[in-house]
Amino acid sequence: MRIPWALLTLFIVINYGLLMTALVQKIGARVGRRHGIPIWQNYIDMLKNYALRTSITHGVMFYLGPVFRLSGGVGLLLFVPSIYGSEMFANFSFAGDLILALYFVFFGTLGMALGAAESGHPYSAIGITRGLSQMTAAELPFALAVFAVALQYQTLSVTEIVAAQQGGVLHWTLFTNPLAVAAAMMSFLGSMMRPPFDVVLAPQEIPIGPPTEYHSSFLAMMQTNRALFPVAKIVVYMNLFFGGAGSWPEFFLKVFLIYMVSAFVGVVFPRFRVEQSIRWFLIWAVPLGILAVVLV
Amino acid sequence: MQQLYDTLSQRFSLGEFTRQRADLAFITVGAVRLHALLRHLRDQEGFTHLVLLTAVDWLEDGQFQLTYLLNNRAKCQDLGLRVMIARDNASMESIHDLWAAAATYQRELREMFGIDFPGSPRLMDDFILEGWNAAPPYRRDFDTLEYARATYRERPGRETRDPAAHMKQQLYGDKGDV
Amino acid sequence: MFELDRSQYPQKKADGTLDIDLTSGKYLKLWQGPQHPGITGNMAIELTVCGDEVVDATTHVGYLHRGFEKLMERRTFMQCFPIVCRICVPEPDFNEYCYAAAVEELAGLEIPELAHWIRTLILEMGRVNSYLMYLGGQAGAFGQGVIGQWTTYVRDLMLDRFEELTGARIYHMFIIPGGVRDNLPDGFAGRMEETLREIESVLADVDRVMFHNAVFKKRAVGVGVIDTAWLDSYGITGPNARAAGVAKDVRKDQPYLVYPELDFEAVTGKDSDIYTRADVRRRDLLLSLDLIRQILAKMPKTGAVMTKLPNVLHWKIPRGETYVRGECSRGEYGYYLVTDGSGYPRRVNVRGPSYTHSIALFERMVINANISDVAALLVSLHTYPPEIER
Amino acid sequence: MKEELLKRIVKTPDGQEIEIDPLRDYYCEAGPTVQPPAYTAIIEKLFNWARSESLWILGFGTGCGAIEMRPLMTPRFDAYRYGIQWRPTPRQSNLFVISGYLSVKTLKRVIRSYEQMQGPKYVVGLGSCTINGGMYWDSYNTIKRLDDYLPVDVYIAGCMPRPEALLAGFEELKKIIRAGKAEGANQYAANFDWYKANQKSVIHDWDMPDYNW
Repeated sequence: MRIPWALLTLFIVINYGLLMTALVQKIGARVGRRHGIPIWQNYIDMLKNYALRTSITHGVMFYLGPVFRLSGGVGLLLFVPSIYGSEMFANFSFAGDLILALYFVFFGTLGMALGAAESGHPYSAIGITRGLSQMTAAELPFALAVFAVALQYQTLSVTEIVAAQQGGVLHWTLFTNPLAVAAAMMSFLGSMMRPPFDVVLAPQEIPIGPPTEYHSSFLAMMQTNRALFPVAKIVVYMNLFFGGAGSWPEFFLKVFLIYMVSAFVGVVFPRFRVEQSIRWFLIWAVPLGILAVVLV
Repeated sequence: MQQLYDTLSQRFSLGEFTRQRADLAFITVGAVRLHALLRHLRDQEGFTHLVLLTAVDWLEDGQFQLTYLLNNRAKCQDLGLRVMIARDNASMESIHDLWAAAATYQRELREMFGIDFPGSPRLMDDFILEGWNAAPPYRRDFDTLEYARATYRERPGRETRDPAAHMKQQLYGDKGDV
Repeated sequence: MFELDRSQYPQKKADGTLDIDLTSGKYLKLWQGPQHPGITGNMAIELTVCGDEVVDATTHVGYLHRGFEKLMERRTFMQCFPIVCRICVPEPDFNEYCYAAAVEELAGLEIPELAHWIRTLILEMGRVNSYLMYLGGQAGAFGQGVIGQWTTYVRDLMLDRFEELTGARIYHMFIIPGGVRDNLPDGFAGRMEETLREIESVLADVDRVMFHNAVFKKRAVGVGVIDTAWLDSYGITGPNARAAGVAKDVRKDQPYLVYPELDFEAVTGKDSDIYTRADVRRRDLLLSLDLIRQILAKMPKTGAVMTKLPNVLHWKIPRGETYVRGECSRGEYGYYLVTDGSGYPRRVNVRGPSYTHSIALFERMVINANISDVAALLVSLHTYPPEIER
Repeated sequence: MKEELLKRIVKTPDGQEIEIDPLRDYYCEAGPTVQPPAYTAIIEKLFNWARSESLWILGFGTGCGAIEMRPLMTPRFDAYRYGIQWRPTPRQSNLFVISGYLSVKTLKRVIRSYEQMQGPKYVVGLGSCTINGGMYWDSYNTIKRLDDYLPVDVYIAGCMPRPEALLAGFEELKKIIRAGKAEGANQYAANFDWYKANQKSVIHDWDMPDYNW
């Protein structure tokens, strides 16, 4: 009985992700005094890309790149409980799911690296080297924060971590372990591909990095993932640091607010060069993470 | 400017002097003395800025006129040096050792006029045109309209009129009702 | 640990070219452009990179070549007037002014006082447009798209003023040999004042978000330094030279039009990096706004705007040659005009500031830069390809 | 032909010697084929509607018209409202706006970019100079009729066309797409030889394969 419910979760999250990214894009457009795209634009773009008549391939890995990317997003979503306390939307959460989630966060990027490298475009290769080095630096504080949280609650199960945070806002990790949350949120900025950490895509330098060669249904698949993956990642953050969600409305609200953190920072900042961003993570985020682990 | 011309006139055997404006003059120079004169003007007289280097095709005289325009910022003066060279197998000494930017001008002149500047860097690389197989286009004997007609298909329906005849027609007309 | 001095790397051969074996697998040839969003206009840069570092660069131009100088040789002096503005799109008025002034000088025409003022006004308005484009482009090269949205918004307001005055947004065709086409419309000064205020308020935002932004400073400060010794060798003019501390401004050095009657000082910077160049242009933009105010306050309100021209169909200009220059937003813009006594120009040569900036200078300064900075470096020189190849 | 495109023997880092022929090795020889609308009418209609509402423009400013593309994408005109947006790579874009005159040198790059786009793809010719040469009718370096070299869906006249004209042109293109008449890619494939002959008659140094997707 779990599988249909998991599929329902997937369906809800993809639709929510599509609408929310459009909404955030609209908000960004308003900062630039524009009206912005229609809220349903993402659906049309996806449909258009699936409907393209021609497509070319660069080899097997080129096909598999978007598949890996999407499975990274789907896996991350399905092994972490979406709604706390709900039997239906607990997905495939199990005792050690925190470690699996950590792995899935990185999985998509690795798959993308293999696929994009196969396309043979120099900009893809440059984008991947940038992406992997920046991703590694950004993952470090997140991993430290996760260790701190795991130590704090003495468990590796996301469900139990959420359970420990119930009973009022002040029980959230945000307030019980602010250092870990600060480190993790810095890493969050880095992994959302928004300025100042979007040197991986950087249309003005390496248009547009790893997905340069992707088109038609490959691209549509990656668009699906682009709607799904941020939400799935935010679910992990929400569960670990912001007390989880007890119902869908609460889920939507919290995901939107956490997403807005990166959008808010991104809209007014230029981008770091890759070595500058790595240095930024190592100087600001990693010490916070270490401190969080030490202090717990 | 006149003063400058008088002092340099003997040493570099300068030709005709034309005073165009208070701050702009043109001097005709022999091709042999040009490099030395440019170096002198740059190092001694303060004409440090090479404004432009271009050519004029005097087809009737069988000559190219090269114009080196220099600017003296301290005195707010411009000095144009005219060098006449033969049109056939046109060749001129390169000045890229005086101004690094001159190499670009010389590349353009090689491509658009067919003037050779031996020793100038990347002279033979394509600069503006690519796969060009007709005469250098800025020469007077190259007819751009004829070339365009022969190469590119035109869309029918374009009317071209001689401006003078057309205006006459418009103003006075056949019927006199305009 | 990240900023080792690698300026001696790779080795150079005896003739000064880099000793690079492309088949060694150590280097990568990377083309940026012509289809590349980080390139200003339509040009291409061929980079040889080693890791993240550029070791060699070649600029390729000619994608926009229409052969203006040839086309003008087969057009009468008046027929040349509508096509000259098409040489440079973001600031077409300098072509019109330089061409008109050169023709007037050789034909011995005196233009009315009021036309001088209106010409100056138009040139300054064009400069504002061009700088607004630049600010958006510079921020955009660093990935800060919102600045481009704001500046293009106010640029549209300035284009409205242009439209009101000349009837066109981009190609104004207003500065005609012999004067200008028309006087200012009624109430123009008031509407211009509103536009200037709006531009100033947006510039204040830009100042906060762009020039006081830590990330922008981190990317722009100390990057792309132009050595003062290069200035003459590479023919650097305009804001690029002023950012290096040399007050090279044609408006001050060899004043034309009504600049002697206006009160201003050339804007200079001293660090000569991307940040300083952007800052010099921002202050120059503020100066232009001030100059527009001064012009509107000081200019005569009525009078003739055109001098009497001979019959333009049979207009012959005696043999002569001249060079007319102006200070456009990118540097020294000049027209070299040669006439031979016929009804057609013998030769027109356009000296665009980008000619030296984007080829000789850019190829030099991009060496040892990070590939992330290449687009920003090119934008920071404020080059525009059509004036290179015409 | 350029040196790097010639057939040659290359020594790999591990000492092997391999022969490479760039024009054959780096590109596939298969030409374009006509791609029929393979679905039932109603699905094709839905797809055409989606295509018309999601026009991704290739970010390639080929001429001076590119200057009006910026106001188009910014607050005053904001084409994003109509589903129009920039893509920096030809693979992902399906609308090629030829923004003004094309010199022969640019035409070569335009053809390559066009062929790399995935069908169905559309071309909009912007400005009088793409229609009949416009201001540059007697220039030796610009082409006169764009539709000789690429299948054009919509022309927008003017020098230069205002952003309002561009928006109107895009609306017109949307109507054409929705009516299922924007089959430029198929037209290109069907008349491939004719287009190639035209292209090669002006591009004298043809140093690329005939079709380089």
